[in-house]
Amino acid sequence: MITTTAIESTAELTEQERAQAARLEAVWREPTGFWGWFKAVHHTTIGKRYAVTAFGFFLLAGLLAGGMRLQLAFPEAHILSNDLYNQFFTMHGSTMMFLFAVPMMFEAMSVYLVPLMVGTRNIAFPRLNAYSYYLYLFGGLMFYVAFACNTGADRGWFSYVPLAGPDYGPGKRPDFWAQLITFTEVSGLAVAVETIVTVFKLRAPGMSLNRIPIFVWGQVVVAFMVIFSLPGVVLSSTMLLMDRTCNTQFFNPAAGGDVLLYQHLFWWFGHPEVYIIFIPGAAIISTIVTSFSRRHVFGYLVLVLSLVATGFMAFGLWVHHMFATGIPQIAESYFTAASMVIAIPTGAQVFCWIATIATGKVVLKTPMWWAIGFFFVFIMGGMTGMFVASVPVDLQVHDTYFVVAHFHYVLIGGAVFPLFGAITYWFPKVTGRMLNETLGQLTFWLFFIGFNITFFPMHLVGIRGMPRRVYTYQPNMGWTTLNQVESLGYVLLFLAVCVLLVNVSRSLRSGAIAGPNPWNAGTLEWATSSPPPQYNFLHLPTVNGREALWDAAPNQPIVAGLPDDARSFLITRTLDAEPEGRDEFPGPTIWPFLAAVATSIAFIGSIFTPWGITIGAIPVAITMIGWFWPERQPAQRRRAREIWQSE
Amino acid sequence: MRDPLQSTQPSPAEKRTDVMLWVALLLSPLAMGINTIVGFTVAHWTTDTARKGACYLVSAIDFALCIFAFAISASYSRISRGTEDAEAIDGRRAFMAKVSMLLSVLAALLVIAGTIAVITLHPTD
Amino acid sequence: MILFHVPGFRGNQTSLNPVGPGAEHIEFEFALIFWITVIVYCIVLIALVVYVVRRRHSLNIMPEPIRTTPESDRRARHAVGAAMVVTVLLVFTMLIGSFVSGHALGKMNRQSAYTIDVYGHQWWWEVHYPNDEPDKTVVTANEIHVPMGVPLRIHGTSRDVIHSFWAPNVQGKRDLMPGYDTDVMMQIDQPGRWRGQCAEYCGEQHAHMSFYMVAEPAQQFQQWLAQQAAASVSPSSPQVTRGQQVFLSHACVMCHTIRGTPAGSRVGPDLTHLASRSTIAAGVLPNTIGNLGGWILNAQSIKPGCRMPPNHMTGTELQDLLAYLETLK
Amino acid sequence: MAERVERPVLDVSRLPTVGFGSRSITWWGIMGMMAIEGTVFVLMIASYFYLHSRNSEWPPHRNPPDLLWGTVNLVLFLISVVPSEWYRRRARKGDLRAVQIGLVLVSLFGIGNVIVRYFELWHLNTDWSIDAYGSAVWTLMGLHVLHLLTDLVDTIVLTVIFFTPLVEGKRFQDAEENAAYWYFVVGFWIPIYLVIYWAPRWLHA
Repeated sequence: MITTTAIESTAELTEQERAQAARLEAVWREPTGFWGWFKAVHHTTIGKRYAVTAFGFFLLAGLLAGGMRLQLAFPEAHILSNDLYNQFFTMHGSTMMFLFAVPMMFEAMSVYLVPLMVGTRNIAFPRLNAYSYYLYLFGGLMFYVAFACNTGADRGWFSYVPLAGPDYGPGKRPDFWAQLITFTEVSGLAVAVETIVTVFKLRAPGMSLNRIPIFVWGQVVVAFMVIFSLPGVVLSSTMLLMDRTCNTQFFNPAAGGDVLLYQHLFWWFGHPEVYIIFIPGAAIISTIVTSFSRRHVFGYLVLVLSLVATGFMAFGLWVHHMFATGIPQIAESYFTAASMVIAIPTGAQVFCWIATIATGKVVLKTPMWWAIGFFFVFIMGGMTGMFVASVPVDLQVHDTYFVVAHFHYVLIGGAVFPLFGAITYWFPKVTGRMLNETLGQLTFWLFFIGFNITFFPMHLVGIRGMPRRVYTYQPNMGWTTLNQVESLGYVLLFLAVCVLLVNVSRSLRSGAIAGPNPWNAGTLEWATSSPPPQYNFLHLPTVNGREALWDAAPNQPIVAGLPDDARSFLITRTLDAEPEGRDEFPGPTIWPFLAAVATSIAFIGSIFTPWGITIGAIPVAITMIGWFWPERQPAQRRRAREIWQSE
Repeated sequence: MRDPLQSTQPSPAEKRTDVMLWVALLLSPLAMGINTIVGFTVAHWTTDTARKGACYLVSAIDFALCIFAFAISASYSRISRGTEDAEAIDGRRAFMAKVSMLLSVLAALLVIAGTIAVITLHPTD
Repeated sequence: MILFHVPGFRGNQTSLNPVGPGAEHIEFEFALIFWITVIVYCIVLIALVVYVVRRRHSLNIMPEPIRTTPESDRRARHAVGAAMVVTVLLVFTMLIGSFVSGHALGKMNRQSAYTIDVYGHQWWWEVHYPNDEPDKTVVTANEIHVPMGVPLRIHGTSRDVIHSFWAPNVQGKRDLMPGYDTDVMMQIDQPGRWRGQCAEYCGEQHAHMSFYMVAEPAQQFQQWLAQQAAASVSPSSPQVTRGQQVFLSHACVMCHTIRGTPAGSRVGPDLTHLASRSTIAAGVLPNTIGNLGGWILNAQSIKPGCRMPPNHMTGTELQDLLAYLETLK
Repeated sequence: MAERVERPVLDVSRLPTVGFGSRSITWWGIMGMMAIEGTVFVLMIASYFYLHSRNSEWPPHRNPPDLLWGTVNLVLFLISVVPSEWYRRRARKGDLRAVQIGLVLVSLFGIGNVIVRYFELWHLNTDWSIDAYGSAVWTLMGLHVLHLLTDLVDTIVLTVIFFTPLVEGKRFQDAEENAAYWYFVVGFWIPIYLVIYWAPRWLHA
């Protein structure tokens, strides 16, 4: 099928190409105006919205952390009441996990970058993608509106029963928490399906499994983990809500229910969740280390294996959050085994990154600084992970500030450091302008030092016996000085984020123009202009190696023959990405927005009455039917040109 | 070799190879899953009856699965020896075979770790 | 292991100052993991820094990607392979250490152990010393006297939400859960007051839910137990008698027990020997007359959200009540 | 960068636009949904047995659900596979008439299933608010009802579309995938039927 009809494909476009670009532009243009905003379906648009929204929630949760650090800076302080403090830490944890970390590391990154990296024009199921974003947004807004009305969740980000159950969690606070989970899980699951289908079926020809960029591998592994882990929290939060609103008895010991069932289901999701957050981080580090060591990553195979193995093993760790519940030790020890053995693939990744650096040419730009910071912080978190993996040691450190230190090292080290690296790395692609290098390094050093001042003392204060989730402590416990040091560290973290925001807003207006590939990197998103046009690529690319741009043959073929009067795309085979079919993406429409509004009404309604879901299902069904109802003109156009597959 | 950019169908023999590679790849995670989840469930029973036999049986089954996965992937890896794992199609098969070999080693380590726990600990601990 | 006896970890609520075999076994595994991870951490990061410095490229533009030589890749492969072997060995060392200490904790003698029942409440601890003769069962709160050097079987559950019983100098924590009975073995070899605190988030006053384990020689403990088993002393002065009347005629009686009087409710702590305890409100305040008075009048200002309501009484009534409570040694 | 390179073109204009099974991306989407919902079912069944392990009597103080209506529904579900498979195969050939007939038949079966399900719910011999057993039975049942209703609405809407002039290759893909989803609904009824109706009888002994 490769013909020799040659076209020019370098900096300057030919007349013919310019006409093609204009046609694509017309077909792919997102609707404008007020209502246009609600109709947009392109993955770069939705991806940017995910990123901005998630970052907004990150800032909110960061401010809540500031409130907590203020309260804890003095023993028996009354700056926040106990009630407010309990809401603060619950909102902080829930926001960071459900409204920042997963939507940012998985949804935003995956939605924006994966289609570009695999060389296609949109994400699979773009309307579902828009719907998932609105649900996420509405869920987050609902959660914070409830907080503003003094109905903020206050039972911890895990909402254990019976504390959050009908008997000990009066009011509507735990219900809002449970429905936040419902909102975010629907959006997470939708993006997981989109990501898997995009990567399995929409890759550029030639991008066989062994050539998929590691970042994309990471997102696929995460997508599978989301699919198999989120059902755990779907069930636990639904059972919680039903216990509270419909009088079911799942967690009531007096009626044959069981409080540990909740924990099993919650952590079936909760532990993979940690890796859902960390794996994209690791994949970002692989990408940055490759680009800034100027060589193909060392041990591609091992890195992919590590991501895949971590994805599987993450499902064998959930009981290590329940070591103190009195489960028999032999049973718990299987989870000690898994928790420690999972360090082996992670160690393999670290060694491969160091080997890449040791055999490459290291360019110390800001993204690489964040990667180096990641090594210092994340490895420390991994090491303290060995303590919590051991049943006996965990019995001492579990639910103390040692664990708080551990998971902030793991999650900030494993997700926020790579994320800030990713922001500096991909900002030019998304906006077309470079971030300021000096301000970038200032952010890094403020954040790195501030982070360690804030969180390192938590190890010590935890060993000295300070439990988590206490709104205050007594002056004679010997915890005061360490807590004050931690609170001072927060100030540096706060400044670091301020500098980042200044840098972003300055660069958006007056940053240096980036050009298509400012880092001279090898993956496909750098093959198109910055920011990418709505159709992503003028010519769909083909791939000849792991770093598509570095390995491209001088006469690397391009894809032609897709009709440019529709949002066409190419379907390729899962294993070897040979072309196997064509299809069309649906265009912009208001229906996903309306469906998300209807769904939100049903979800929020069910907080107040069990009939919320039942009656709310009717508008949901109507909007869904409207969404899926075929449009006449495109149907006729497609029917006229149909080619059926030969069996 | 088939051209990866052509839309030709893989031959039935190639399809069989790919299916076997998938099987080899997924056997080790299956072993890991059985080790942790079934092992965890059975261990409760071990604690009640003070007999460790069932736990050892789980380990033995898992270990057999790992060896089986390793054997399949090793045999395919031998066929594709000399192929760079960044090449198209045949390279992809070599890649899958190697990943699945390493995965079975990792799964075996997990099974061994679980078995050490059963040996060291007493049911009443 | 000696390193952990640095002054900072000497306190009466730290896991690195063990006073019994349980915490000692755990400290052993803690130290094992500590030394392995510290050494590995240093080596890995020094290697990283050395390579970054050595391979640094000072150009301000991004250089073209390089093709690595098979020779350098082979060397890197050997180095990574060796590092992986060491990693696996170290992981298994820590793993076996963990199982060995787990077994050491598990095999503590259950047969000859002295049993104490602990019940978690929002936000205090109810403590029972069971006796074959039910009327000799001792009930107290938040202060657990135990005989030194004797294996203890702490049997517990929760009366409401999940709590976690944790005195770090003595033993690791154990959750107390509604619907579950749980047993944990411990032993204290050093006399003293070892502080513990609820470690599972249990609501509004999770922060103020501590207790003391008071370890004393066996004989002293038996004396204490005998004294606690007795009913409360009868009022011996008019003021104390009036104080008892205040107790029995106010809301106090709705929640508290004082053995030897009609007050017999189990909602709040047993006050039969209140004055013998050194703190009130689950370790929040020293047990002084002033604190007790403040607590009775408005517990909500000290421990907002706790189950103890504010009590309205005149100054004299309060004086009398306090005088009475002070006699409950 | 100014030099101009001749690049060959990979012409894809002859590739099919209508593909079935793994060639269709919506098929993959449906597989993803099934994986999610299947995991929910599996975890719910696991929760049922977990609760059983925490209760000495099962079902506590009452009779297991009556067998009749559940079994009737099982039979009905299994028979519905026949027309479903028939129209699924015809859809791959683009046989409009067959798909129309098949969709109408399967819609009727679905309505029948819903009616029988109504009687099933009256003969569960428990209530969701009495104890954890009741909650688990009703939740399992509720999950399946939810899927049954979703697929029924989906099938009816598709049936209507197939009688309009909007039919094109994509709709035949939809029809094929609708049948696949129906098999998921039918397939998961078998373990759920066993758990709800037979597990209490076997575990009771």
